[in-house]
Formats: sequence, C-alpha cells, structure tokens
Amino acid sequence: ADDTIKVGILHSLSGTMAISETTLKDAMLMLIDEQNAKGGLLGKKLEAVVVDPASNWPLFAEKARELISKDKVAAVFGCWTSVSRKSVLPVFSELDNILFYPVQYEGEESERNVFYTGAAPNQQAIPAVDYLMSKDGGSVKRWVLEGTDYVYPRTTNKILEAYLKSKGVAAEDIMTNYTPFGFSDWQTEVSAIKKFGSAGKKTAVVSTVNGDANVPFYKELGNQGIKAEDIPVMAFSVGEEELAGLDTKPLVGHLAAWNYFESVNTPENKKFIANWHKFIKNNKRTTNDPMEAHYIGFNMWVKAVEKAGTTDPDKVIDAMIGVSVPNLTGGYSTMMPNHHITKPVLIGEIQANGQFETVSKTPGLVMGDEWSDYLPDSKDLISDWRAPLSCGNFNVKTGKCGGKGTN
Amino acid sequence: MLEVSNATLHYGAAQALRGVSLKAGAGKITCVLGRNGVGKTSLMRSIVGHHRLTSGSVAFEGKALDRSAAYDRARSGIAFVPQGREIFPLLTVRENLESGFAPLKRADRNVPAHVFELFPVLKQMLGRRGGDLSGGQQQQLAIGRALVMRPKLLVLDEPTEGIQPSIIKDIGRAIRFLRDQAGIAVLLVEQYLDFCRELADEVNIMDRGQIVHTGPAEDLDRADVRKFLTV
Amino acid sequence: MKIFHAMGLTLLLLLTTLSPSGAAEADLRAIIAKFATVTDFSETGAVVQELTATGDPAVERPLAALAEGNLYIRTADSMVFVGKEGDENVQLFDPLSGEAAGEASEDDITKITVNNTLRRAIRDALGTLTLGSKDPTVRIAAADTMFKTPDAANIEPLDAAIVSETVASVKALLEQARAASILVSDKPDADKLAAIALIGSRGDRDAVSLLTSVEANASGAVKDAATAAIANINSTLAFWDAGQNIWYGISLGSVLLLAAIGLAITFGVMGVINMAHGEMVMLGAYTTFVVQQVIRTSFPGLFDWSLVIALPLAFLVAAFVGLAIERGVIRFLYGRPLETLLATWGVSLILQQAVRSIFGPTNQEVGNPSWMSGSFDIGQLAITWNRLWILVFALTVFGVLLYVMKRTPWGLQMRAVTANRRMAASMGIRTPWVDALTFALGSGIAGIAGVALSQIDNVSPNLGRGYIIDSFMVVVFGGVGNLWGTLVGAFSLGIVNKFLEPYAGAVLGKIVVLVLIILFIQKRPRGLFALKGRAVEA
Amino acid sequence: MSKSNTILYLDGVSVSFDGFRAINNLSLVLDKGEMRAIIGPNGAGKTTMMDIVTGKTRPDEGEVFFDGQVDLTRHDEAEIAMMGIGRKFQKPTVFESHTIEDNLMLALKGPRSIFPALFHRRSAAEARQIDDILGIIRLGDKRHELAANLSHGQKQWLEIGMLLAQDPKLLLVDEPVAGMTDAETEETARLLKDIARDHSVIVVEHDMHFVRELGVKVTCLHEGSVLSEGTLDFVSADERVVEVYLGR
Amino acid sequence: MITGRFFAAGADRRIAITILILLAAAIVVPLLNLAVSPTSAFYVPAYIVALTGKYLCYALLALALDLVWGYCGILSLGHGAFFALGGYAMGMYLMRQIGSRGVYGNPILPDFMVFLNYKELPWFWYGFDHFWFAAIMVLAVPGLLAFVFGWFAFRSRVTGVYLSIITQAMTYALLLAFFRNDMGFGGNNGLTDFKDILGFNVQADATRSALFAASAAMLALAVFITWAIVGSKYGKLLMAVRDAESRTRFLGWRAENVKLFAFTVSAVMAGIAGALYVPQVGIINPGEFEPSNSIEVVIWAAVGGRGTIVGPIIGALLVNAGKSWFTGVLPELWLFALGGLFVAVTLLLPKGIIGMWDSWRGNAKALRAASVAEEAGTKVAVASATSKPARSPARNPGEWSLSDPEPQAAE
Ligand SMILES: Nc1ncnc2c1ncn2[C@@H]1O[C@H](COP(=O)(O)OP(=O)(O)OP(=O)(O)O)[C@@H](O)[C@H]1O
Ligand SMILES: Nc1ncnc2c1ncn2[C@@H]1O[C@H](COP(=O)(O)OP(=O)(O)OP(=O)(O)O)[C@@H](O)[C@H]1O
Ligand SMILES: NC(N)=O
Ligand SMILES: [Mg+2]
Ligand SMILES: [Mg+2]
Repeated sequence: ADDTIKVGILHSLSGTMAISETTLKDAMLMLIDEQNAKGGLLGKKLEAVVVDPASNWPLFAEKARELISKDKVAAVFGCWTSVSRKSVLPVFSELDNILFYPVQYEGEESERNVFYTGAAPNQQAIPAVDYLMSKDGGSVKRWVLEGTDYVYPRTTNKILEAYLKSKGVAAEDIMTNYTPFGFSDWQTEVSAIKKFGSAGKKTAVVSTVNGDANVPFYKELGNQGIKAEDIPVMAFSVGEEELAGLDTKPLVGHLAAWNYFESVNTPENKKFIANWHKFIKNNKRTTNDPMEAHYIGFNMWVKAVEKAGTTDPDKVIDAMIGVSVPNLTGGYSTMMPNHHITKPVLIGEIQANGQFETVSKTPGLVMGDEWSDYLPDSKDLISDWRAPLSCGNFNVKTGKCGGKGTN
Repeated sequence: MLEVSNATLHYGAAQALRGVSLKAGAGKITCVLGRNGVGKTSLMRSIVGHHRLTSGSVAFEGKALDRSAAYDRARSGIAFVPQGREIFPLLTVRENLESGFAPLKRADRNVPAHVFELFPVLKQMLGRRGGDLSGGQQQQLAIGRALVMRPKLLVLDEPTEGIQPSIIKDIGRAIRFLRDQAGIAVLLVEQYLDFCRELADEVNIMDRGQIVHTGPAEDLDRADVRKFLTV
Repeated sequence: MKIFHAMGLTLLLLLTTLSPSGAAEADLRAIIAKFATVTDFSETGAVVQELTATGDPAVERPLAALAEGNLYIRTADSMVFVGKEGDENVQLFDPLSGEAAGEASEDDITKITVNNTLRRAIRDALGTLTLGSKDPTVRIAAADTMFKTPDAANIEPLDAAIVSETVASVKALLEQARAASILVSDKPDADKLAAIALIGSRGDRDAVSLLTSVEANASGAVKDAATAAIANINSTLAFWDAGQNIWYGISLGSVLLLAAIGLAITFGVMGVINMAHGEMVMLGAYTTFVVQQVIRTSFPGLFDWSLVIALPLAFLVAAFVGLAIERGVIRFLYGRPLETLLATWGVSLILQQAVRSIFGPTNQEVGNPSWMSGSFDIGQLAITWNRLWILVFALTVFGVLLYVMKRTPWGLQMRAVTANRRMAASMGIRTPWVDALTFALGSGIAGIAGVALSQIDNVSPNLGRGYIIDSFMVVVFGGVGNLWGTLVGAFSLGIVNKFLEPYAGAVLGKIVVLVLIILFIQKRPRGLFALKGRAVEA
Repeated sequence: MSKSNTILYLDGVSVSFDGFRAINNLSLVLDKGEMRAIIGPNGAGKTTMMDIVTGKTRPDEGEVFFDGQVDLTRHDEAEIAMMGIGRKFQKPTVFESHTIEDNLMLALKGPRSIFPALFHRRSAAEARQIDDILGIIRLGDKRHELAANLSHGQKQWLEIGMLLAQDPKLLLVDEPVAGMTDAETEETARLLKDIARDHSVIVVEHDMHFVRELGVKVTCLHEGSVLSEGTLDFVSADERVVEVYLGR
Repeated sequence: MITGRFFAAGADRRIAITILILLAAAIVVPLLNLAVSPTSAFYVPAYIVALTGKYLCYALLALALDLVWGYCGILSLGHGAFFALGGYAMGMYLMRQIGSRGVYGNPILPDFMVFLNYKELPWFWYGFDHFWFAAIMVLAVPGLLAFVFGWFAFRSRVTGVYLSIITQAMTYALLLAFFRNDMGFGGNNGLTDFKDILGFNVQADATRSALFAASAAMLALAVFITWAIVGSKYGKLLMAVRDAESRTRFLGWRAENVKLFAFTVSAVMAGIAGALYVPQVGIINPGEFEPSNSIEVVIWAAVGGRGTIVGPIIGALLVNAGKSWFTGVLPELWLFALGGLFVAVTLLLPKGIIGMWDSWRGNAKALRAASVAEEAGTKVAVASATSKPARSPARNPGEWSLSDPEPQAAE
C-alpha cells in the first residue's frame, strides 16, 4: 500500500462550480503525471485520488475527511469558493493534513494547515484600483463596485472602499451593488452603471461578480453599448475560461487583474500551455490563474517534501516556508511565513480573441497580505507560522497570539 | 356481433368475474342485471378494454379483441358510457362531444342532429365546462358523446342513473331507434328494472361474478329469476 | 492625459490651416515607421499625435487599425502593416493604400499594443477627421464623439460642417456638438445660455453629464441655467426611467415566458412534474452552439442565419429526447404523477452529466448574429435588439401554441387524454401517441427556448437548473393548465421584479417577489387565472 | 312565515355562476322532524341548493337559516357539519384508502378537534354503533376492505352509512338510490323513513317509485325555484311538472 | 396508553425492530469506535461514525417530510428550510461557544461580524450562548415558521402544486435572505469553525460518538412518535384529508387544523434533524436552503417508500450512502449512476423499496387467504389491502393527480 504517495484532489466535478473547478482537477492530474514522468517523489509514484464534492459545502467536509482518513493522502489540492474552504478547514486542522487553495479570496485567514496560492486582496484588488487611478488607466474618479452577494466581494469591496476613501474619493462617487449567485438579468444593473457613469467624471466598474453570472453581465454590457473607453470594467473573477463562453469583440478593452494570463510570453508558460493542450487533447482549451496557482503550489509541495524527506504533514508544513519555485510569468514565487505566496500582479485588457493583453505589471513581486491593512480589526494582526511564533493571528499591539483579544 | 367467452378477471387477489360468457347481437338490446358488486361494471370495462381479462376472451365481429387496446376497440366501433359518467370536466360540452371525432373520417366529423334532439339541454350549454353541469346533465353528455362516435356496439353502464324521468323515456326511445334504424348492438347494464323490461331483447343476470341466467326480457317476471335481484 | 488633449488641439489647428491635400505620402510613411520603435503606451501616443497632426484623412486607416489592435510590425524589416488574422497566417496590407502586401506567420510579426486611453484618444481624433465623411453614419459618430469630448477648437470646423450639412438630423447633432464646444470656450455668457438651452433640449443622459461638468466649472447665470436644465432633464428622465423599467420588465417577462412555456405543456397540461425541463432548454442551447460551430468552420457566411437554422434543429433534438423520455420512462407513470418528479429528476441528472461529458464543463461560446446585437433608442428608451427579438419570438411561440391547444383536434385530444386517459382511449383517441407527441411538443418548445436563451445567458451544463424554479413559479403563479395564465404570470413577475430592483436591489427585490407570490397564492389559491366552478373543485 | 320551529329556512335565495342563475329566488321551509322529497329536472338546482345549505356555495342573496336562528351563510362547511347537518353526495365520495370501518369511524359523531383524535381510543359503544351501521348497509363482511375496492352501489351504501354515523339533525340525501336494485331501493326507503322518525330529512331523487314509497311532501324545483309543492299525486298531476320533468 | 398499544401490537413488528436497531446502534457504534482498538476488525473509524451520524439526520428529515407528504398529501418542497433553521439555531449556539478563540479574539462577536464591521451583537443573537435557549429555538423557530406559514396557507385552502410551489418560494426566499451578509448570519460562508458543544470539543471522537448516539436515539423517538401519530384516529384523519379533503369538512373536521398540526410537528422534527446535523458536519450555510436540497429529501422518501415510516429512513440512508460512495469511486460518472438509480426505482419499484416489499408480501398473504377461502366455498371478494396505491383526491390540473380515472369530488 505504501508504494505510492497519494495526493487528494478536491474539486467539484458536478453542480454549479463544476464549470470552474473541473479544469483544476485536470490541471492537477497533468502536474502529477509530469512529476511521475520525472520519476515521482522520494522514489515513489504519485497517485491522484479524485473525488467529487459536487458543489455541496458539507460534502466538501465529508470528502476531505474521506481523503485524509480513508485514502491517507499526503496533501490535498482543492476548493474554489471560500465557503468550501471554510467547510473543510476544521477537518484539515483536526486530522492535520495540508490543503493547497488556488483561488483569489478575501483574505482574513491564515491557517497552519492551509497554503494559499491564490491572490489575497492586496495582490489583486488594490493594484487593480491603483492602475485605474493612474494616468494610463484613465484617471478614474468615480467607482462602481459591482459584486455577487457573498463574502469575497463583500470583503474585497469593504477593503476597496476604505482604500479609495483613503485616496480622497468621496462617498457619493462610490456605488456598491450586489446581485445573487447565477444572476442572469442584468438590464437594470447595467443601466444603473450607465447612469452613474454619466455624471461627468471618469467612471470605472470594479467587478467581483462571480462565475456564471459574468457571461450574461458582459453580454448585457456589450448590447447596451458600454465601451471600455468610456466605462471600463475591471474584474477579479473573470479569466480566460469565462471569456471562452463569450464573443469578446464588443468587450475589447475591459480589464481583469490577475497574477497570470495565458498570453504571458515566457518560455515556462509556452511549455505549460503546450503540455496542457497535449494532456487535455484540445488545442482550444485555455489556461488561467488558478491553474498557475496549482502549478506553483504543487511544485512547492514537491520541493518541500524533498526538503523534508518525508510526506509527513507536520514536517512538510515546516519545510514549505521559504520554498521558492518558478512561476509562469518569468519569476519566482516564494512561500511566506504567513502561508501566502509572492506573486506579480498583472492588469490585462480583453482582446477580440478571448485573451488578455497585459497593460500593466507590478515592478516586483507582491507578498500576500492575509490581514488587510485597510480593515480596522485586522490591521494589527500578522501571521507567522515559523517557530517560535507559530501563530496565524498575532497581534502586534498586544503582543499576543489570538487576535485582538481584549482579555 | 360481440361475444364474451369464459371471462375471468381479478383485482389483485380478488376475483370479480368467474367464467362469464355473453353474446350481444347486432340489432338487439342485451341487458345485464344484478345486485351491487356482482361484477357488471367489471364485465363492461373488460369488454371496452379498461381491464385485461385474467383468462377468457372477447370477440367483436368475429375478431378477437383480447390484445387490442381500448382505443383500437373504440375505433372498431365500440362506444362506452361508463358508470360515473367520466366526462372530461375541463372541456366544454362541445369539446366533450368533439372528443368522439377521433375514430371518424374527416367528413364525418360532426355532431349528429339526433344527439341534440335527444338532449336539448346540451345544445343550450355547448360552451359550459362539462364539470360544471349537474349530475344528470353530465350523464346526458356522456351518452351524447358516445353517440357522436357512430358506434356499432354501444355499451351503457347504468345510463339512466340520475336522469329525470322524461329523459329516461327519451333515452329508451333513442336506444330503440338506434337498434332499429342503425341496426347497432346495445349492451345495457341496468338496475332500473322497468326500463330494462321494456327495452331488452335478452337479459343476463349476474351474481357473484357469474352469469346465472340468460333469457328473454319476460323472464324478469319469474320468481326464480327475481331472487337474484333481491337483497 | 494632457498629451492627448494637446494632440486634439494641434490637430484641429492644423486641420483649419493646412490644405486638404495634406502632407506628402512619404512624410506620413516616415511617421508611421516610428511605430516600430515604440516601447510603451506614451510613446505610441506620441506617434499617434504626430500622425493626426498631419490632418491628412489618409491617417484614418492606420489609426483605426491601431485602435482595433490590427497594426503590426514585421520583425524582419521593421515595416508597419495593417494585419487581418486569417486561419493560419496574418494577411498584411499597406497601412496607407490598403493594398495587400502578402502574409506573415504570427511569430514573424508583433502587434502594436494599445490600451483604453489610447483607443479613446484615437477615437476622438478620428472624430474630427471624419467630420466631412460621405457616410452620414460616420458623420453622426463624429458629432457624437465631439459632443462627448467638447473642445473650444471644435467650434470652427463644426461651423463649417454645419453649413455644408444637408441631412437635418445630422445637422441637429452637429449643432449640439457645437453648443457643447461653446460651453468650454470663452464665448460670452449669452452664447453659452443659448448653448445650454440647445443641449437641454436633447434631454438625455449625455446632456446631463455635460451640463454637470459645466455646472461645476461655471458661475453666475450660466451655472444657474445649467442647474435648471439638469433639473428639467432629470424630471423627464424620471418619466422615461419608469418606461425603461417597464421595458426591462417586459423583456425579463419574455425570457420567463419562453423558459416556462414548454413546462406549461409538460407540467401544466400533462401533469408531469418535469424536473428535466431545464435540461431540454439546455439541449436547445447546445444545439445552437453546435450549429454555430459548424457554420463557423464550414460556412462562415451563414453566421447571421445561425439562429434561424438552429431553431428547427433545436426543436427536433429536444423533442426527440423528450419523446425518448416519454416512451422510456414517463408512460409507465401515468396515474402516478408524483413519481414523475423522482424519475425526471433522475433523467435531468443524467442529461446534465451527459452534456458535461460530451462538451466539457465549461461555458461554450454562442455568438449573437448582427441583427441580435446592439441597441436602438426610442426617445430616451434604450432597447436592445436581442431582447426585442426574444420578446417577438416568445409571443410568436405563445400564439402558435395557443392555436394548437385550442383550435386543433390534437389540442383537444391532448386535453382529453390528460383529463382522463382511460376514458379518452374509449373515445378512440390513441392515447400513447397523444402522450408521446404532447411531451415531445413541450420538450421541443423548451428546446427552442434554449436557442433564445443562448443569446443572453451561459451555455453550460448548468443552464437548465437556473430556469427550472422560475419556470415552475410562473406556471403555477399563472394557474396550472392555463396558457394565458403562464403569459400573464411571466410578464407580471418580470415587471414587478424590474420595478423593485432599482429600489431594493436585485437580491432583496427577488426576495420581495417571492414573498409576494406566497401572499398572492393565499388570495388566489389556484393561481392568477384560476379555473372556477365545480369542474375544478376537489 | 316564522322561522322558529323550522329546521331549515331558505328565503329568496339566488346564486349564479358566470351569469347563469342556477338558483333563482328560491324559498323553501322544512319543519323540525319533517322529511321532504325534492324532485325536478336535471339542472334544476337541487344539488346547488344542498351546496348552499352545507356551506359549499355562498348564495348571492337570500336568507338561509338552520334551526330557526343560525344564519348558515356565515359559517363554513365544517362548522355547519358540526351543527348537525349531514350530507350524502350525489356522486358517492368516500375515503378510498381507508377501510369501510375506518370510514365510518371518522364519520362517527364526537369531538372534532385534533388532540382528542390523537388520543382517541375506540369505546365499546362506538364499536357497537359501527357494527350496527355495518349491518344496516350490509357491508359487514367487507369491513376491513379498502373503500376503493367497492363497486359503485356499495359506495352509495357506505356513504349512507357515514351519514348515519354522523347522526345529524338534518340529513340531506342526494340521489340515494341511484345505482341500486329495486329491492335495495325499497330497503333504502324503509331506512329513511325509519330515520325520519327522529330526524329531519331532505331527499333528492328521480326515482318516482321510491318517492312514492317515502310518502312525504314533495317539492318540485325548476330553473332554480319551486315549481310545485304538495303530495306526490298532487305534484305529478301538475301539468308543468309533467311537461318539464315527468314526460308523457 | 400509546405505549401500551406499542407493546401490545404484534402488528407493527417492523416499527419495533427499527426502533430496536436504532437504539442498539446508538450504544454499539460508539462503543466500537471508542472502546475497540483501531486494529481490530470490529473497530468503527471516526470517519464512519461522523458519516452515518449525518445520514441519520437526513433520515430524520426524510421521516419528517413523509409525515406530511406520505400521510397528508402535502408535498412540501421547502422542508430543507426547517432543517436549515434548526441548524442555524444550533450553529448560533456553537458560534457563541467559540468565545474569544476566534481569529480576531473578540469575545462577543463571531469572526464574520468582526470583519464585516459589526459593532455589537445583533439582538437576535442574544441568548444563544445558553444551550437551553438554543435548544428551544431549534424547536420554536421552524415550528413557528411552519405554524404561521401553514396557518395562512391551509386556511386559504392552498393545496396541491400551489402549496408545493409556495413552500419552494419560501425556502428560496430564505436562501437569498441568508445569503445576504447584512442578515447577520455570516452570508454565504455561513457559520463554521465550531469549537465546543456543551463544553466538549466537537472534534473529539467521544463527542462525535455522543452526537451519533443522540441522532440515532432521536430518530428512534421520531419513529415512535410518527408511528403513534399515524396509527391514531388523527392519523386516519390525516390520510382522509389527503384523499378527500373537502369530504372531511362535510363531516365536521377542520381540515386546515388537521394539516397544520402535522405540518408543524414535521417542521419541528426537521429542525431537530438540522440541529443534530450541524455539529456533526461542522458548518451551516445558506446552501441548505437550496430548493434542490428540499427536492432531494422528497426523493429519499420516494425511493424508500412514501407513506411508510421505515421507507423514508431506508431511502435517505441508501441514497446518501450511494452518493458518498459514488462520488468517491466514480467521481466523473456518479450522476449517471444516481440518476439511473432514481429512474430504475420509479420504474421497477413503483412504491419505493418498502412499498414494493409490502405489496409483494401483502399479495402473497392475500393470495393465500383467497385460496383458503375458495376451498371453503365462501364468497371471496377480498382484495389485497395493498393492491391499489393510495391516491390523492383532486381531479383538476392544479392538483397532482391528473389522470386518475375515478372522480372523487364531493358533489
Ligand atoms: N378497482 C377495484 N379493486 C378491487 N376490487 C374491486 C375494484 N372494483 C370493483 N371491485 C370489486 O369487484 C366486485 C365487482 O364490482 P363491480 O363494480 O363490477 O360491480 P357492479 O356489478 O358494477 O356493482 P354496482 O351495481 O354497484 O355498480 C365488487 O365486489 C367490488 O368490491
Ligand atoms: N360552477 C358552475 N358553473 C356553471 N354552471 C353551474 C355551476 N354549478 C352548477 N351549474 C349549473 O347550475 C344548474 C343546477 O345544477 P344542479 O347540480 O344544482 O342541478 P340538479 O338539480 O342537482 O340536477 P341533477 O338532477 O342533474 O343532479 C345546472 O344547469 C348546472 O349546469
Ligand atoms: N474565493 C472566492 N473567489 O470565493
Ligand atoms: Mg357497476
Ligand atoms: Mg344533482
């Protein structure tokens, strides 16, 4: 039984999230294949254990437990939505295993058993807004924060609001609106954006609209004739995969902020795309940011396991910090003590061919900030999982681990 | 014309018909009588194809019907007026009548005038929903609907139930007319003895799922026959 | 930003001073060649500025190509070309003459990148350049651009254009653009007041937008006039807003109607609790995708016809699957309607997964044909073509269905069979046929709804799930078994929803609608168009 | 006309459906302890009249009083039933998935709220009552069978049995002998006469032999109002009754 | 007295066996988990304990639904809402037990409130730091909602699909409401990261075993109560209302009250199921209000056998175990398997597993009886008690039963 090292893959293959998560399962299978072709890990073959949590949050917890207790996996790569991550967290800490979480999220979390390879708000939202405020970005003065009504957009928008106000934006120049999951009739919202944008100030939309709702949103934008030159939309959840379902000609110029674009022109990325096409047997399939996050996360884990010489989670967790691997945009990403990684931030404009073209890139790498500096209750918190601190919510003011702690 | 031989029928484990044989000839009115629950309705429903016989057979115009579906039986010329009326409640009276067009050729798709002569109330209420009619009106509609199909065999299960006396008389006249003019066969289940006696060419009496007597209408006056109808 | 402003100014100055023949072609080529050496957006901007400064209408071609991202540099010789992406290679054209200049593979050329700011600058610049175009739609676009980016320097060219303009509607637009420019000039207040009056008469949001910035920068009478004009426009706009909400409601209603109408047959008429209804809609959408895919690869010229071709196919595909479901499963369940819920739920899981296995889990791209794209205005109402067509389509489907149900023998038989299958058979109606065809009809209609919905929503395996609940709501709210109920139900839910949304937001709005449905059903326990009388009483 | 001493009092009652007047200014009085037979053409409004009395249909106008003082238009079906008006429907309506016995048990007079029903245990008296009724309706050997499995006529009997079990003050019996043999018809007539000794009864029937056997006052309805009233001989001699109802 | 009937009744052996099995499981499974060495063949891993504990909660929910659907014909497509509300009440208690152990260390406010900038605890969170209060709320909130909802709906005589759809609208509206972060229930992320229940660590094996035992015992109790209800005269009335509601009115019964009682009892049962479920799965989030969840409950009941007591339990256990198993072994094809299972059950076992078992046995018994009677020469008109499926009454398209040939309206 011990001649292989098992790796759990916990992504929804059915239900509402299958549309996004299935790709990540395939990406993981590809990475594991490649590693095995290189001779495996610690002299053993890697074996993927795929389960389907079916976009059902309690089922995520159940399946996580199954992977760890029954299948005895060495680490799990999985989850997309924050709620699925929240659902499995207690399982990972109880059974002491490792989760790699590859999606941009709202932050405000740092767990010993989780490595966050997606972007924290400061690795996506803040640079995106900075770009829009810049001359190149159009010197935006008026902001629509349009999101799906759940925690990630709410928190991101809260951070952004605080940030924008700190930059002197007036409250009446910020409009926030939320729509339900899977929302499909955007007429009213798009016309409200149009209206808000006609106040004589340069206006932009910052969209945290999630998943399925994006396609009808962009279709409506196109049909109501909102052009990127007039009111650009900057999205945090729209990647190449989402654009694949759209005719992007009317959307040229709308933006997205990520840490990776398929169009990035580096040898690593070229190779990654070629491998992906070969693996998935379809030259049209796109790559996207969460795939890169898994690429980074997986390589980090491999390196940490090699460093620790064992797959024992406790040892691997300690070995992870400081591990540095190449990312696909031509640099190195490093695992920080707060279990978040360093990444470049790219701003891209949508092109007619469904790809993004990078129009701005942060000069260096940005370190993921788990506790936002723009929220009053978290600005004093830091996370550092190295001994002797080994704390996910250390309060620098009180000098104590365990949050704000009035006691 | 219609020949039932040795029919048995079960409802689950319960037997409703036990070896029933019966003939109904063209141009004749054949009556079936019997107390409540002896199997009259079960027999009629087996003939029109609502129930599948456990054993035995039904033949119509010499052809065995046992494997044919209810709609094929209807198409071959059997019309049914069920006990309990079973009109289509949400269809209007007109639509209820027109539902009988299905087996007809396009040219024949009209409601014969004698239907409205027989049941003038239907003409007044053509636009009303069938389910809104009074019980007796529904019964008239059920008979009218069967006549629209121009059947060769008319199966009537207690057709006079709930109908006012004057119209019962009309129905009697109509049945006789259909027999004499159109030469169709009529199979009639009745509880209303006088009606039967007046109309029937032949009576069959059922008891406990069997036919216990067959003979001319006059037999109904015999005491040994009547005992099957008393409580 | 400043650089672009300056650019526009220079350009206009030049336009008026230089002769129309413009600079020599060689000079233009020299400027264009500079694109080969730019390293960032501001350098590209500088080249653009230089080009527009020539005032030569010939620069329109390279600039338009640049804005669209079609300007390339051939790596080998640093020559600049307009490119058109073909199947394999990029076809190259001369940037000035437009003559074909061979092909190049993608690896041999580099695209000159642009961003929104550059695109905007080019659009503004082209606006003035194209003021004299022969094509009135181009002149309208130019006037529109100049209205939105007013500049004192525009006044003179606009004056000239107004004099020579022959089309009345274009002339009016040019005058408004001129008025906008006057407002940012140092003309006397009297001129500005007249300009405000003219702009105020436009009555739209662009006018408000312009006047708002005037209001912020001006003082005295001009400011007051602007304030008054804004208030005036806003009050008429409020009226138009209500109209706009009604339109949104109607168009949402038409989507609900389309989604629900097939269910009004399979559920409303036949009584099958058809949980696989959404999947029929999905099949229609995927049929559209496949049709477009074939057209894209084999008959690109037919793209505008793709939906027309997809409609009958979607109907057939969904109807066929419906037929198979009816014959394979549902026919065993008549008389046990509750169990249809269980079986069709199972079928829907299977269909979803089948589509996921065949087409993959991700969204598929279904394009809008040109006649379904964009919008037009009626007064201040913006009406998008796709919504309008969907409305027309939904009403047509409804009309046809109503005719079938009420006026054809088939419709009568359908209703008879579902009322009492056994008795219908005894009337000579071939019940299995009627059942199978009715279910196929309902499914087929769901399929063509999928064609329409593919135009506004995701085409993914989850497509159907998004509509199933709304569809049941509509059918039940309207009154089961009543097609008119479905129609009125769909539109009233659509309109109520869209009236609530601007005030309550989409989430609360939807909650309120659901609560209203619950309350409404208390008042009318059998839906909007309840059948009355003993025929229906239990 | 005084309401006191009447068990049922209808005055000037009208009801229409989509413009069709099913009941038209109907007035009808039933004394306490009286049995009345009601006849009339199909669609005369006999069943609708019962609907009004039992609270199923609300009259558009007119007075409906029970027991001299209770305004029935202000009460719903359950309340009216609780007051002591029982009804047998024209089309037999029984609880098909219950046994014959349970059908009767549910009809049996007694408290009608939830908790007593929850903690109810059948008493010996109740058991005896049920046995008696089963004897009367001759379904004793089928007592443990589901009502769904009864023939049409047997369901008629079961409904009569449920009416007996209810033991109401006023019985409304709509076409009790439809689908019964002549012998059963006579039996039913005897039964009803028996009941009428200490109950008030309204019987609707088209079977003139049966009506004759009841030997009570007859009211003939036509187009929603009373056409003729009196002994059966009197009413059947009425030309108009012959014309619209009996036929020649 | 009811207990007397229970012990006296040889008739309902199946109920007694079910209850005994459940009670035995409540004792044996925790023992096998806690007291047996992990290497032993009899050891039950904690993973299995948690999983089956969860299934038992689902079974309780299915049983609750069946009380109203199977026995009273109320097809509720919103029972998940009562389950979720019970779950939230429990979740709120568990949240309050975290105290200052949350990531922000705020002793009063749960984490999500801290980062959503709540300044103080919303009023409706008061009291949830006490278990007894939460326990009352577990019963009261679903019960009250069901009571109010039912009171209006049944009084207005909303029946059939109309009722089903408004129950669906109810759960859908609650879904959207609970999704809103502004509601104060943690939005989409819901309530998670529980630490203690009644002072015991929720993740400890012993606590899990105790929760499992509680679920099994509660289910046993619910089986007993349901059995007592449906066997009583009220239970017969319930079925009478299902089959011919208006006829019961003419007998003087208040059909609306009959339904309301069952609906409320059922909602309370569902709430208890939710409350037991939450500490075992470790999260409660608005997804539980998802209309499709409620539909699934209906499906469990249908698979096991509607209108029986043991059926829904078997259905819930079977479908969920199948789901767990399929999602693990056939992650990409399991929907085919599950969908196929549903279709197969409908076609091959039209009355569900238990229903089919019954009619098979019932038929055998009736056939035996019939042949004996025939030999004796007595009149045989015995039908098997189960030869005809119980039907719902109404005839018009607004009702579920559309194609039933025998009209049954009270005319
Ligand atoms: N669906 C059924 N399931 C089981 N048994 C049935 C069913 N229908 C009728 N029976 C039984 O079969 C026997 C015959 O019933 P049937 O309806 O044929 O009688 P009938 O002669 O028409 O009586 P009636 O004069 O009352 O209409 C009865 O004893 C009845 O209880
Ligand atoms: N809901 C309704 N809508 C339309 N017409 C109705 C409705 N209810 C009853 N009617 C009509 O009212 C009239 C009276 O019906 P009712 O059932 O009272 O007659 P009846 O005297 O009982 O007749 P029968 O002897 O046939 O049972 C009939 O013409 C019937 O069609
Ligand atoms: N983390 C997200 N995107 O839910
Ligand atoms: Mg009969
Ligand atoms: Mg009547």
